[in-house]
Amino acid sequence: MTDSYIYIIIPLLPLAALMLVFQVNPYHALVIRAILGAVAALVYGVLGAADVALTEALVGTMLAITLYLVAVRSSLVMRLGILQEVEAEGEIDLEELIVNLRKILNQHNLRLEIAEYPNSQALEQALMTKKIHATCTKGEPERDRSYHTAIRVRRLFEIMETELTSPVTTLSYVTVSNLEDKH
Amino acid sequence: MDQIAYLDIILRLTIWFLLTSDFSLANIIIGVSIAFLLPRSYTSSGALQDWLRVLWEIIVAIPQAYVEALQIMVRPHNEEEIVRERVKPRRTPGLVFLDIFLITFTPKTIVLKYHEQGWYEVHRVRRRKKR
Amino acid sequence: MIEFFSYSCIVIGIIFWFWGTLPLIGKRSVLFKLHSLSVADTLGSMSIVFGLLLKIPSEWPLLLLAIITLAIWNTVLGYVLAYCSSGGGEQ
Amino acid sequence: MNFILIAMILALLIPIYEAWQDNSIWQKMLAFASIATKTSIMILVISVLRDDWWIGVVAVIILSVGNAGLMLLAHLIKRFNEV
Repeated sequence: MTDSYIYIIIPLLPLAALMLVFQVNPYHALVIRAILGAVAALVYGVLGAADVALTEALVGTMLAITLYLVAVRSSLVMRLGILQEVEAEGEIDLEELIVNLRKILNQHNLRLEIAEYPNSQALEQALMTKKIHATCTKGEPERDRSYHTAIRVRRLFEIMETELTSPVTTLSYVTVSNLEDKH
Repeated sequence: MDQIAYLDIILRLTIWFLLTSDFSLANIIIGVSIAFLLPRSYTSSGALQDWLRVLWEIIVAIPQAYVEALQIMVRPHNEEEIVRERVKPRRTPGLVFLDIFLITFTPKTIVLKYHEQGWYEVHRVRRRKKR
Repeated sequence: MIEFFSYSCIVIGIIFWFWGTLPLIGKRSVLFKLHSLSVADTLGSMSIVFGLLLKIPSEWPLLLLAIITLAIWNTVLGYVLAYCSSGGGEQ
Repeated sequence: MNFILIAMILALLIPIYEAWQDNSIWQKMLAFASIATKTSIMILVISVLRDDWWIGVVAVIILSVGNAGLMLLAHLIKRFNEV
């Protein structure tokens, strides 16, 4: 068991692990995780643990990656609620706002999902029961900005406050009490 | 139909015996029963001659692939292009798969997409034209 | 004699590996890299396994299965990668 | 034979470096495809060196499973990029 190549193969495992830890983009990190699984299977195989290597290959590079991918995909999302009538009017302002939001969210590896609601009560209800993260409604006519965006997630609000420069909308942060959260 | 089913079962038995390399009676019984129990697809299959010809082409493709690899290595092919090729008529899905396999197996060409209307989109590398 | 053949097969395979893997670092398109990878990973690995087969014939069933697996899966993988990377847009 | 293995490890380092430095997800997938094949071939070579049948069986299974997982991953990434 004192073959010299073992000493070269084993450092590959911490090397791949470090690459994984310093990866920022979650999707890229997933691919690196798969690489880590392949390298780990190699190390286990070299050390003579055939069963562990097989398990690592099956679970580490196939099952875990697929599950992680679905989880990352469905959790890194911002759900924005709008009213159906606003959507139906198809205003340029709103489209521009959504394009802006998409761009900012993409930089943070998030997606934007639009949810439509029939009236403003349903929209408010959805925000309060945490079905959506933010609402976008028509603002009051006396203000010069035509839309109002309310966000209930602190971190999202901070990001938008610093990066969203669209003149179309005003921003506000709403606190949602946990009492109405019926899980 | 029947002959293709035989080929299918023979393929499964071959993989089983190569994997276990054990010719005891128990192992043979297990292998045969697994080969019959695994689900089979009942889609239409092409004529036996077509299959045999494709199998022969696969055997020929291996040395051809090495020759092409050497050609790419000796003289660099830097030009890329996408061409379309016509699928031969009366191909069943299995035969289309084998055709794609053959084209992709050789290093110079890769099938990008298979159109239902009977076209392959083939990506290939070639040498720069002398002008 | 057979010893010499097996070693030359393995060395050819390793040369293929290096030749096909080095273009990965450059800035070519995904499809071009896929061509050189098919040289390295399919043909090079097949050559290495064939060299091993000549060297130690007692494990022939396993090595033969490895060659078949390598040929089929790597080729299909090349097709799938080419299809996915060209169809899905390259964000 | 040790020399051959060390050359293989050097060849394995190239796609690892590529996966680390390139920012496109498809280039990373290519690097992963290369690493998956190379590691399983290395396991196979080691099993032949040590004359260990079971490690060889595992290497062949890893060879096919790793590629299958890769295809699944490629399809999922493509699907997710589209929407």
